[in-house]
Amino acid sequence: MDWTGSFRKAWVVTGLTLRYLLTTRRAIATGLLALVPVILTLSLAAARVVTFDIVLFQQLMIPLFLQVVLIFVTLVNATALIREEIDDNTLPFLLTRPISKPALVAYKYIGYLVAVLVVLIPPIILAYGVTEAYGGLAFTADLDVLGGFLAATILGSAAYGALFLFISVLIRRPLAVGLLIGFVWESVVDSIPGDVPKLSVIHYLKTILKDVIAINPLGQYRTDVSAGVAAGILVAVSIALVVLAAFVFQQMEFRQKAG
Amino acid sequence: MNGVVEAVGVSKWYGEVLGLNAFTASFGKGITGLVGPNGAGKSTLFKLLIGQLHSDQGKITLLGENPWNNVPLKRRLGYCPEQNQLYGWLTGQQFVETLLRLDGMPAAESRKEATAALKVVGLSSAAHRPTRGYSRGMRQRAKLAQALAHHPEILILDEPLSGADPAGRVHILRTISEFAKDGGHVLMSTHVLYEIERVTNNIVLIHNGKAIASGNIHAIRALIDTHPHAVRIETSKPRQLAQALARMEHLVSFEFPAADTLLVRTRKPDAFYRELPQIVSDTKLDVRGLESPDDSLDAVFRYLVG
Amino acid sequence: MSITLPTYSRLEIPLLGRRQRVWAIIATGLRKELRRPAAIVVMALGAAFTTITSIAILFIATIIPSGQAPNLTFFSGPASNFFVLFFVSLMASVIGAGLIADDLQSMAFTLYLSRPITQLDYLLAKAAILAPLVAMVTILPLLLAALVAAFLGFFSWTIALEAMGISIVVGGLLTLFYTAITLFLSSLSRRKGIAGAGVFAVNFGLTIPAEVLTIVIGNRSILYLSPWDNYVAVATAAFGASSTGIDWAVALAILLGVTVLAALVTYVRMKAVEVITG
Amino acid sequence: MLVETAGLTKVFGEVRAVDDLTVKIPDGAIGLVGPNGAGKTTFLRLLLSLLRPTAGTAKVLGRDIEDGLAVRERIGYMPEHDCLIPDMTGVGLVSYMGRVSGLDRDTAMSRSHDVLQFVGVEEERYRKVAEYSTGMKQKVKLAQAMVHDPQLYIFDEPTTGLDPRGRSEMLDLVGTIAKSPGRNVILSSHLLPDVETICKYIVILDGGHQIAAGELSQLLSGATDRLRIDVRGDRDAFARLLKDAGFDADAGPSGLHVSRKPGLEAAVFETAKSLGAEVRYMGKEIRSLEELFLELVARTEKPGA
Repeated sequence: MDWTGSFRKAWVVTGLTLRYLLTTRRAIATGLLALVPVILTLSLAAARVVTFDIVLFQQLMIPLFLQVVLIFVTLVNATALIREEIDDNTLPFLLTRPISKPALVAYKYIGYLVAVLVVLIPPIILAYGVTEAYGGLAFTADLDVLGGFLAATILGSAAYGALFLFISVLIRRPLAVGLLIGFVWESVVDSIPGDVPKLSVIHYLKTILKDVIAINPLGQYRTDVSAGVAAGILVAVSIALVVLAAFVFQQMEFRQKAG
Repeated sequence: MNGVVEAVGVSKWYGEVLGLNAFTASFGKGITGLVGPNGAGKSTLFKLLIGQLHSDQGKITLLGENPWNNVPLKRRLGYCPEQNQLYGWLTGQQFVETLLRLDGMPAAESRKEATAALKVVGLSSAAHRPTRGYSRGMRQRAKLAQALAHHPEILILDEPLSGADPAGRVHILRTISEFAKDGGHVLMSTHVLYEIERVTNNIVLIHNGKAIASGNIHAIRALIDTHPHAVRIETSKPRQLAQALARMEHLVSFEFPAADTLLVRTRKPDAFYRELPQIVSDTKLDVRGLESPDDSLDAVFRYLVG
Repeated sequence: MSITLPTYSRLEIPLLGRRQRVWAIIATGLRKELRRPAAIVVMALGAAFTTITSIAILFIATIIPSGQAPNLTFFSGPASNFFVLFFVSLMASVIGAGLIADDLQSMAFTLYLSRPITQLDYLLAKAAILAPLVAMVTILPLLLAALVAAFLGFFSWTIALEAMGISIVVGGLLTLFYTAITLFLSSLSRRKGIAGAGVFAVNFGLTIPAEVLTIVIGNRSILYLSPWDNYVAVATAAFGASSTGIDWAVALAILLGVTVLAALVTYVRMKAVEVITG
Repeated sequence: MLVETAGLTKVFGEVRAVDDLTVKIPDGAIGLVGPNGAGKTTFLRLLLSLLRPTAGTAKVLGRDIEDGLAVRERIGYMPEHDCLIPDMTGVGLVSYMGRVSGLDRDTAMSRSHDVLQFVGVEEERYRKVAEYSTGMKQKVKLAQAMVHDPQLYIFDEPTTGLDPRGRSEMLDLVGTIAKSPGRNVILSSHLLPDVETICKYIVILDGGHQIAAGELSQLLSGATDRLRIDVRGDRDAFARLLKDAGFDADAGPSGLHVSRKPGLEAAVFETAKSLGAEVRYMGKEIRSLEELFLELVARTEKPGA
């Protein structure tokens, strides 16, 4: 095994993916959406809202950031990785290089993860900073909240990304299915009784937030796993889905569009 | 089994649609031209060779190895797909450079090699423009550059000339010839027969997923020589000439489409051409022109494909 | 096989005008949508669901004793039916997202442009395809609810007819807004999936936080952010019900402003679209 | 005049795609040739009034291109790239395009069947375009350009991607249209033999300028009266013997090239007889459009262009 060679290739594919995701028009759309939390907190501050504090921050970020921004950004980026190259007929350029297909999937996934975190992390930190500054508190005052959200963002990006990547390798119209899962299933699943919520990503993200954060609007959230277990499950599921995607991709054949 | 490509009974189906059907052929060294109508199976063959498709039946090898999911083999081949899409957001230089680095080449070296490859294909002046603004001809050159840049042993080119302007065609063909002269192998497909005749003697005719003729162009010419020909002779005395030619046994018919033209149909063209100079110079008849619409690769293709 | 060439035939009649050309695009587009299984399912589900829930909301309002005789204000309930928001997003992404994006993807846009129509004709035709379909969840349920209520005698026909008139205006406003936004998103990318996801993102990315914030801090002016709440404000005002806390005139201005802006940007963008060929 | 331009200019950013172009193109079958980036497609799009010129004016069929609708009513355009709506049937698409051009429904349907018949799309016309082969798609593209019976046809690379049979069928169709009275054709192509087959008049563009224009026969008439002979056998010996007999023969890749002098033909057959060689072709050496083109373009080639 030639480690320096593999590392170099990983670097190139990751870089190429990053460049694609961050320098094309899609980056403007996802970036704008990711900025909505910051804009909201800024306008709350500007409007001198009395109740604007760290609890409000959480009440705002859970439905907005976790259930809309995170899903949209991961969906649009993760489905682009393989499916758009297939649609655009650019895949042959990569597939005729000495790099195995599973490695390609893995490196692209790493590129994706970096790209979405670049888009998602700064706004959440900024929004948090604005909240604390408005309350006249130190930046470190509610580090548990920030930590919880950062963990949820990172794990959520990993899990949603892996899920959407897998879907995009399996089917031709991944965005439609992704929309249904992301916006419909993930939002209604909480109101289903029994163990059904455990079949969603959002359940584990909320579990983490509930466990990590001291002042918490999720205090009453119904869950029977701890933050550590939830994080472990998300990581395991992400890895499993990426491996599955790589396996399917390895066996796939690529036919150009008729012509 | 020492050919560059060996295929024995290879079949590939897309559901019910035919890709290749018990395709058997062996391609030798140097440039090989693949000729066949649309949908004959040329692109399918190429995709099998670069390991993008898996054959349903039969055995295919490239440089002696099975190409399906064969990673090390990829270093030895360069592929130029038929489609014109590139990564529009990269410049030509970045495009070739990135792909070179995926071959495991260090950054500095790949920059140098990419610049060199773009120069070879004549794209230096546009190297630093985003490829989304490239014309079809420029895209062909960029694709060729990425196929060449890592100095592969074999180039697989799917319609490398389509969309290029006349100057571009000449340039691309010259590049391909030079690559082959330096010991490389080339497989290329094209629709424009007279252009493939300029660079190679080896061609394979594909039709309906099968190789219907392959080998030296002269062997294929021999095929031409055995199928009936019409020859148009321009002469001031067509009837006298017809009388003189009448002693050839293989002639089928004479026609006089114009006052100074004789149209002869023959079953054995090679014999006809061999005997003609003798007769003309013996009878001292004035023959001003001679042509046959059936004496071309185009014609043999039509004849074989029906 | 060789082909024989029939003779080149001439057209003997003059061409029809621009209106018929635009109509051809609309009619063909509508027919195409009405044959697509995905579109049919969404439309049927959407129309049925929103209509049934609207009627239900109206009945519940009349059954619960409020000390009021049935009047026009009762109709603000079905007009702010939350299912409308959901289905309007779904329809916009299933039907609307591909209207322009597909033409850009297949490059058929060039084909349209080579015909004797202008870019504006093209856009108007596309809008005219989408608008009636969107209206099936924005206007139709309100009309049907009023009709059913009048037949059952819950309202007098005068009130019902008046309600239907207002419904057409108010629902028309919402229809226009979503048509413009969807076409704008559809013209941005040749991948219709992204346009579809964009509709969802715009709707839920604005409406959810606005409503959450309003509940938490009690300042209702945040609702101006949400297109849906702007629409509800206009609708309740139009039916004469008590205000939702934001000024209907401002809300109307925001909705119309965004509609016009989206339409304008789409138009400018389509004028600039250049298909690269070489 | 089919097309008349005065100082027509189109600038994209820093690129002057069409640069102060003043041309007068007569009616008939016109070939438009030039290297990639010569501004052909931009020029055609200007004529279709799809682009607004940066400067200058142009008239197509006597109508100013400012009046886009009137111009496009009279033009049938067949773009180079794929442009068909994949989920429509062939006949559906063509009649639809007819209606968008202003035909009524019934006429559009009848015309659509006529033109599909003309281009040779038979039973396939009821299938979806997505399932068509390249050749079939090309034919539907041609049919949609014909449906409203325009006076001017603009063909942008109509034979790209076609196999030899498809190409000759397409050229037959284009040729038939070009020969119809009152119907004009502008054919833009890189395949110069195609242009030679169809067109009587050609315009050569390079760098947004017209570098040559005129009747094809006149442009090509510069060639000296030479004979090309395709010899099967010892070609070099053949050339040597002809030279010894006083003819200036030289052997090239496409055969022997000899200046015509009296007695040449007889000498050719004499030589063939003595060498036992075969004469496969003997005829006038036609200076091809390709040679002219390469020569002209090389002359105007700018460094770094």
